Formats: sequence, C-alpha cells, structure tokens
Amino acid sequence: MKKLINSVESVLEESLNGFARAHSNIIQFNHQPNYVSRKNKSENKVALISGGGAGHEPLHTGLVGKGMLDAACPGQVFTSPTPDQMLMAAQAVENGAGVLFIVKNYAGDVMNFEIAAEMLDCPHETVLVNDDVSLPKDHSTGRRGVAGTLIVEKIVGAAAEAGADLATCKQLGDKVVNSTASMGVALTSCTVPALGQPTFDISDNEVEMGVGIHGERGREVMSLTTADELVQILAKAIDEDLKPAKEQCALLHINGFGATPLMELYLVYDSAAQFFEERGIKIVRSLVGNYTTSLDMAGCSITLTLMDDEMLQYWDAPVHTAALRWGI
Amino acid sequence: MKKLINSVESVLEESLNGFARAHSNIIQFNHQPNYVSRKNKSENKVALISGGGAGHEPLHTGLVGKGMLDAACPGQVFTSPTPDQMLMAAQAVENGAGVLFIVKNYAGDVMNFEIAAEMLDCPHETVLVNDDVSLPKDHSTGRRGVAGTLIVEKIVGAAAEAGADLATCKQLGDKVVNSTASMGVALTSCTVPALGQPTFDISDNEVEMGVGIHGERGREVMSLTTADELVQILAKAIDEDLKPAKEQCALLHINGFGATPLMELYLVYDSAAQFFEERGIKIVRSLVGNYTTSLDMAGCSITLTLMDDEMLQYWDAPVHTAALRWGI
Amino acid sequence: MLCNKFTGQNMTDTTFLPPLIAAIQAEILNNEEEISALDRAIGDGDHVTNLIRGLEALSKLNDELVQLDWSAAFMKIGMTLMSTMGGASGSLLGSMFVSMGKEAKEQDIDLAGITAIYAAGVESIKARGKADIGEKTMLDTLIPVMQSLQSDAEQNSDKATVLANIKAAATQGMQSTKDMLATKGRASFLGERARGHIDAGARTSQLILCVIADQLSEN
Amino acid sequence: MLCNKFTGQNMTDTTFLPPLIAAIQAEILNNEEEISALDRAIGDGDHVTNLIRGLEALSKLNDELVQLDWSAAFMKIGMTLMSTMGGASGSLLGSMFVSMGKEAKEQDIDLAGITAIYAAGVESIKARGKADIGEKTMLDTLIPVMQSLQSDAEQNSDKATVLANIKAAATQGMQSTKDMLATKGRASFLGERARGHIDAGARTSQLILCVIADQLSEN
Ligand SMILES: Nc1ncnc2c1ncn2[C@@H]1O[C@H](COP(=O)(O)OP(=O)(O)O)[C@@H](O)[C@H]1O
Ligand SMILES: Nc1ncnc2c1ncn2[C@@H]1O[C@H](COP(=O)(O)OP(=O)(O)O)[C@@H](O)[C@H]1O
Ligand SMILES: [Mg+2]
Ligand SMILES: [Mg+2]
Ligand SMILES: [Mg+2]
Ligand SMILES: [Mg+2]
Repeated sequence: MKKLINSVESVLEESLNGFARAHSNIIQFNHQPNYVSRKNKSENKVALISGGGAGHEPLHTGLVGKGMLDAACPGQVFTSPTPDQMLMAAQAVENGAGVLFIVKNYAGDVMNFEIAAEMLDCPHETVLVNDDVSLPKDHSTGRRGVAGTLIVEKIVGAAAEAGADLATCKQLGDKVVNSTASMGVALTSCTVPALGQPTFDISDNEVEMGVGIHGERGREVMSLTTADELVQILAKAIDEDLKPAKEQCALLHINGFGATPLMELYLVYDSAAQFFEERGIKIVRSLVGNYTTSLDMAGCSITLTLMDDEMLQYWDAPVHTAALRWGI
Repeated sequence: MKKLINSVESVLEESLNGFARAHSNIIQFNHQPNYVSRKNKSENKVALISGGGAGHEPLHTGLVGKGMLDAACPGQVFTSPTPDQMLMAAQAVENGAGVLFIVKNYAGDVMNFEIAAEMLDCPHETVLVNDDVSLPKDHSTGRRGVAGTLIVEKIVGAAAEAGADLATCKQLGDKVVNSTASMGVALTSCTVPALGQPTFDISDNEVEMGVGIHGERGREVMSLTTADELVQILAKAIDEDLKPAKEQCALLHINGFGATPLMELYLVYDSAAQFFEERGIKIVRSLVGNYTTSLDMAGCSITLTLMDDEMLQYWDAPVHTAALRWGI
Repeated sequence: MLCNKFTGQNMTDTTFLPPLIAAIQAEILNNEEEISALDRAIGDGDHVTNLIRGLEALSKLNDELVQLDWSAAFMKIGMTLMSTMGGASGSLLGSMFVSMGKEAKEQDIDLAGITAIYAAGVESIKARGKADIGEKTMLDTLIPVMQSLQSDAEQNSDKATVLANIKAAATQGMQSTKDMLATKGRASFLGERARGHIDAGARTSQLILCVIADQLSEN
Repeated sequence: MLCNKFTGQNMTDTTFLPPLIAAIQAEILNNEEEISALDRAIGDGDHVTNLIRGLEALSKLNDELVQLDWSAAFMKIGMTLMSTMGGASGSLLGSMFVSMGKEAKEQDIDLAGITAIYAAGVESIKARGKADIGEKTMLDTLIPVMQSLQSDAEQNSDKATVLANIKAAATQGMQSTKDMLATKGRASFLGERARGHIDAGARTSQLILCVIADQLSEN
C-alpha cells in the first residue's frame, strides 16, 4: 500500500484537521464525535445534514457551506458514521426550522441515521438517495445512493437557503432523487488504508460494471472495451430508467472515482452527452470531476438529473463550499 | 494500460471536445490548430496565453475564462504545443493591449513559444515560470515550471482583468514567480496513452523525490516513509529557497498529481501548514486539489507563494473558469 | 441472580465480562485476515476493522463495566459499540445489546432468563435490519443459536449440552450462509456472485458465540 | 544542381525525398520500442511518438514536395515538423530544416553546398537550443557529422568515404551520449542518474543520418 499517510489509525483525523485548517473561513470541525459544520449559518433555516463513510471526498465534508449542507458526519473509511455524530451535529446546527437528513441508501448509513433520528427531539425528515440504476428498482435492499447525492444536496441546499420549510425541502429532495439516475464502472479496485491491499483483484483486460462507491465488486465483470461502448451501457441503463421525454432539460454529471484523469472524464462526458442528445434530451448543465470518490479507484459514473425550472434555479443559486462554489 | 478512451490517436481530440461541450458557456475550442479561448472577453485587456503538453488537466484549458487566461494551447500528452497554436490563439484573442505568454520552463515549451513570439507582430511579453526548487537555482537549463503556474495565471489574470497594461502584467508575473516555490514527490509513475505502459518502474517501498510533472523520474529515489517526513523534505527545500520573513503572509497550495485521494492531500496540507506556521509564516490562503496533474500519477507537490496585499487582492478577485471559480 | 446451575459459581456478576471481552478480542484478532478476506470478497472489507474498533473500546470499559449490573452493562456495551463501530454491524450489534440491557431488567440470569435476553437482542437486529434467517447475514448465526437456546431452556438441558448446542448451531448457521444468495447487506448487490462465500458478520458472530460458550464452560 | 560526382545521377531533384522519407519512417518504426525506452528512461517517453507524428505528416506531402526546389522543400519540411511534432525535438528539427531551406537558396547541391546547408541547420539547433556538443542531446550526433562533412568537403573525398564517415561520426556521436551527464533537455533534471543511458534524440538523429547515407549510396 502506497499512501501519503502517517499511520492507518491517524489518517482520518489528520485529514479532517487539514480540511478544517484549509477551509476555516467556511467550516469548523468538531472532534469526538466527528462532524464538520458550517460557519455563519442563516437564521431559521432548515438544517441539512448528510454523512457517510470517509473515502468519498469531497463528498460530504466538501459540500458543507452556504447554499448546501449545514453539517456532514464522516465515518471511518467506507464505514457509516455512528448515531452520536448525527445527533450532536443536528443539535449543533438546528435552529428552529427542523433537520433534514440526506442519506445514501446503504444498510449501515440508513440504520445509523435512523437511530440518530429516533433520538432527536426536534422536527426532522430524511431524504433517502437511491440513484444507482445498476440494480433493479425492486432490489431487496433498494438501490444504492451514489453520485446523485451531490445534486440532491445542492438543489435542496439552495431551497433551504431560500427559506423553504422542512416539508418542502423533504418533498424537493424526493423529487430530485426520483429525477436522478446514476451508474458506474470501475477499472481498478481501491485500497482502504486499514486493509493495506486492494479490495478486489481485477485483470488488466477487465472492468467491473455497475459498481457502488465502496471499492466493492460490481454487478458483473466485463471485458475492457472502448470508452464509447462502456458509456453506452451506463447511459442506456440510465435512459431506460428515467425514460425522459423529448426536449427534456437535464444535468449531466460525470463523476471520477478518484484515480481517473480529468482528460478521460471529459472524453466520457463527450460520449455521454452525445448519447443523450441523440435521444432528444437537452443537456443544459454539466459537472465533470472527482466528487463522489472511492479513494484511489479508477473509473467513473454517469449521473443524469432531469431538471425543471425550479431545480435549475436552485442548481444555479450561489454556493460556497470547499468543493463546489459559484456566485459567491 | 487501462484507460477510458476509444483510441490512442483520438483521446486528446475527444477529450477537448468534451471539455468544450461541458463548458460552452465560458470557452470555445478551435480545432487545427488546437486552442481553447475565452468567450466574452473584455475590451482592450492584455491577452493572457498559456499552454503546454496535455495530461496536466485542469491546467491550462481549465483555467481559461474571466479573471484568468484568454487562451490555452494544449499539445499532445506531455508534449509542448506547436508554434502555430500559440500564434493563431494570440491572433484570435489579442485586442489591442498586447499578449502575455505564460510559459513553464521546459526546453520544448520555451522554444515553441519563442518561435511563436518571433512570428507575432503585436506587443508581447513572456513570463517564464520556474518554481521547482528540487533543482538548484543555477541548474543548467534553469528550474522547471510546475504547480506554481496556476498561481501566476490567477494573479496576473486578475490584474489584466482590472486593466493593468502589458508591462505591469509582465512585472507582476515575474514577481509572483519569484515569490513562489514548489516541490513534488511521486509514489507511482503514470501511463502516457501512446506508450501504453508506465514511464518508469518503482518498487512498493520507494518514492521519487523531486519530480516534475511529466511522469519522469525525480531527483532521487527514497524509501517510502510517513507523510510528515516527506512533507518535511519538500517544505524544507521550499523554505530554504524562499527564506520568508517572520509574519510573512503566504498561500499554501497542495497539488495532487492525479491519482492521490483528496483525503491524503488534506493530510499533507495539515502537515505542511503546521511546518510553515512553526516557522512563523502566516498561511492566509489555501488551495488543495488536483490542478497540475501528471495523468494518473500518485503523489503531490507543495507550493508556497509569499503574498503581499496586491497579490492577495488579485488572488481573491472574481474568477470564472472550469477549474477555479469564485466571486462570480 | 447469577448463582445457579447453568451460569456456574464464578459467574456471579459482571466481573465475568472483562476477561470474556479480552478472549473475544483475541479470537477476532487471531482470525482477522480471514474475516477481512470474507468482507472484501462480497462486501467492502471493513467488518473486521469495525469490530476490532468496537472491541477495543469495550476493553477500555473494564472498571466501569464491573461496577454495573447486567442490564446496565449490556446498555453500556450497546452504546459503546454503537458509537465506535459504525457500519451496518455497529448499528445492529449496538441495538442488540441495548435491547438485551432493557430485557435484562426483567429477567434472572438463569438459562430461561438468558434465553429471553438473547432473544430480545436478536429480535432487535431483525427489526433494525428488516431481515430474517436465510438472507446471508449475521442473523443466520444468531437465530439458530436463539432457537437452540429456546429448545434447551424448554428441555432444561444441562450446561454442557446447552453450550455444545450453541456452538453447533452457530457453526452450522455460519456455514449455511456460504451457498445463499444475499438479500440484505452489501453482498446483495452482487447477485449470484455472492454465492460460495461465507458472510463476514455470520462468521464473527459464530466466533464470538463460540468464545462465550467456551468461557462459560470453564466457569 | 544535382548532377555531380557526389550526389549521383538519379538524385537530380526532390523526387529523391518521398522514398527517403518512407525509408526513414520504416527505420524509426522498426526501432520504436528501443527509442521509446530511451526517452522513458531519462526523459518523458514521447520522443519517438513525436517523431513518428512528424514523419507521418511529411509522408503526406509527397506530391507537394516533388514540385518544390530544394530550398522550398526544406522549408516545407521544417514548417511541417514544427507544426506537427511539438516537444523540444519538434522546435529543433523544425528550425533546422527552415534554416537549411534558407541556406539552400545560396548553395549548389554538391558536397560543399550540402555541407554548408547542413551546417546552417545544425547552427540553428545550437542557437535555438542554447546547446553545444557534450550536453547529451541530438547535437552529439549532429555536430560530429557536420565536422566529418566539413573535413571531407575540404579533402574532396569520394562519395563512399563521405557516406561511411557520416555513418561513423553519427554512430560514435550517438554512443558518446551514453556516459555523459546531461546539461540540456529533460535528462538534465536527473543529474548523475542520466549517466549510462543514450539520449533518445541522439539515437534518432543517428538512425536518420544512416538511412540518408544508405539511400545516397544506392544512387
Ligand atoms: N440488514 C441487515 N440485517 C442483518 N445483518 C446485516 C444487515 N446488513 C448487513 N448485515 C451484517 O453486517 C455485516 C457487515 O458489517 P460491516 O462490514 O461492519 O458493515 P458495512 O456493510 O456497512 O460495511 C454483514 O456481513 C452482515 O452480516
Ligand atoms: N536544448 C536542446 N538542444 C538540443 N537538443 C535538445 C535540447 N533539449 C532537448 N533536446 C533533444 O530533444 C530530445 C527530446 O525530444 P522530445 O522527447 O521530442 O521532446 P521533450 O523533451 O519536450 O519531451 C532529447 O533527447 C534531446 O536530444
Ligand atoms: Mg462499510
Ligand atoms: Mg515531451
Ligand atoms: Mg463492510
Ligand atoms: Mg520527450
């Protein structure tokens, strides 16, 4: 294992310290329990809280700030955070308008957030993100939440900033989730520091199709082929799931898993945008980069969100976080 | 070689097409010769042009836009662009106030830009970036230009946007170069598409200390050790080169080479910031992420720029490019 | 009350717990590589790390634990696991012990009582995880053990039999996960590819239950 | 004028160029792996790709080239290399041919003229690259060949001698880079680590010059 770390035990804490130090103008980091919360919060605004295992950076800590999250609770690498983190974060950032939890659909995340929610004594709702169409809609545990989570957080974050109440935020969040579909392909596994070796083996001419974001195997192994053919598979699954109308406006997000150069991500964007435009979809917004990562995994996911005017307006609204910033 | 590409021959063109498509609101892409230029340029503003081999994305194409570059000329992967690219780009974006070329100090870049400059018949100047302190100041070819280039482009870009004339921009650029020092360490090599294999071999317990940004070997091989110890070596070389005064304000930039997770880059930031603060330097701005990359190389560089009020003000000025955006 | 035929003379109070936790810790560390490989094969590889983190936190509770009664000790263990482990297993094992703590208030510490307490724990996992036997999870170890305890409590079996049955049920349950399709947890994402691998949580549950049985048999 | 003792009967005009370019292309492709490894070892690995790109562009000039006189053909070759190769070698070889084109206007195509034209090309590389012999670059091949041409021109050597001397000078020059420290180009960044490796540009220059000599000997 080759990593820029001091020890497996201290990597998370030291990394969070660095994050807090680098962005002390917009966030603060609470140790034990660990959570990152926004400085200068607006009064009487629904508090948005997300979280999940570490190793997906900039998700979620990098999305705390004006116009997005009020707090993020990072667990250990690829391990859901514990309920006390969400509970303390909620108590710290709630200011009268209730709490909205944004949770990626994984057993661990769901259950730990659930326990926190049960203990919280203020109005709260949960938006469950399950945008990964590599699994059938009726999968026994539901579909996973992957790169679409950022889009939910951005759009609901802008609504909350604009004064939407808890019920409205929850409804909007569910709407974004229902308008969003993602799917990913991995060229390599990744190395969790505590494990010291890649989570799975993969040969030089294979890819894992339909992967989640925890370095686990995908739905199936396929031969490594051209980017266009891989994009076809991903985009087709998304298209068949969302069944967008002609002339539908959409946001296209190409998300790198961590070790794939931007050069390749833009190439994938070109291919995917072409695919959707040939189907009559109007790509009106783009986001290309490493946002929902799996440590040093190579590969990427494609996310499409069908956008209406309200969503577009919230997407464009000012945001100031470590990883996403515009208009401020 | 595992890459999301269609063919070695088409990767650059397709990637640039995707980039142009994703950011059509701020830039346009000219084919043959290849250059990316800014939409909506200000009148009578010094035109800033940079360029270099591809494979460093987002540098330089991702830094074209309001408040930064007017054009960027991408060569083939790790290969300097050709003079016709710079010449045509200059003719396209120049609008009366002259052209400032920002060139990283590599034989190929320097000579190709030089040939373009010789053919250009409008006032022009060149800022040569040579921030890599892994080489002695009196190195036979001069020091290389690495991650500090972005900082030069941002600060001079803001000055040009504010109306500074060509001589002022040139002078400011030289000042930023003289106030900037960088050094990097690589944990892996990277794979140039046309080569199909890593540029160099490196064992699991070694690092290349003092690398450039073209996947080449560094100054020396060292044992892989803790992040803190690696940071010490890099930061010490920077500190000894810049010899900052106590209480000096500075910008600290941790640049990922492409395959190193953000988690590790923030950990390095923490360690480096601590190092410099212990020496009495005030870190007043930060930039952490993959900005000057070497395809899928793992590792990072540290850049420190000593900042005065003018530079700070220009750093903070609004910028709207694909990779760097604030205030707009 | 701990002094009875089943629990033995020395297990009079929660002083039983620190050495038990140490024994479990040792057993999990002994099998770390194997467990890690199991979760890497069909999960994300962190299960053993999560469990070790939880056990380490428990091992630091020594003095605190021995001052508590069984109910409070279980609660403390549950809260500690819940706030240190994370992951699916953290919320589940945390819930289990909190529920056991609640149930322990109502029960004596004899075979019937222990059975009721354990069953309350297992039920809370089923409820929290929305899962049952046959889904390729820790429940495939935990539920058979509950059934064996219940039948031994009914038959008032002797200690050796009870303990042997716990170990047999746990081991058989753990092994049954090998050929299952997973319908809960991360392994469910793999469909047919999950077959042929034992579930990591089922394996650690089995290891833990066997250590408990062995420790009880020495008392 | 091409009809003289040195250049031979068939090399009357630029129709000589297309087959020469094809022969060079073949030779470089034949040695692609080796050249790539040389630039990977102490550079960034792209030199052979850059050269192949340039040669491909030249090979598409066939019809255009044969209609030009030597001066214009060299200019065209220089501009083509310059706008397709990129890298250090693109600007250098581009400059070389542009300068050769300029000098060809002033010279006959006999041994003295060719020597003067070639020397003008080499001088432009020295000027553009701010480099000289002994710095572990293509100049370590190019300059010895210039010196051999100059001495053969002075002595009015016969064709076979001239060509043999070109090949010997190029090969010896190329090999001399092996033990050098580099003071120009990327290899300079490696300090002592550059020793023991032949410079990629020196190797391709040598391969090209040898092909030219062989082609000329057949005329
Ligand atoms: N819904 C569930 N019900 C019961 N057990 C579950 C459930 N989901 C997961 N598990 C158990 O948890 C184990 C995984 O725990 P762990 O690796 O710590 O968490 P995570 O899956 O979040 O990475 C699985 O091996 C399985 O035994
Ligand atoms: N300043 C220079 N003068 C002469 N030749 C040089 C100089 N710099 C580099 N070279 C030659 O160029 C070759 C490298 O060319 P190439 O790999 O195409 O470009 P780059 O170094 O930009 O990647 C070197 O092997 C060397 O022979
Ligand atoms: Mg996990
Ligand atoms: Mg190069
Ligand atoms: Mg796990
Ligand atoms: Mg090269």
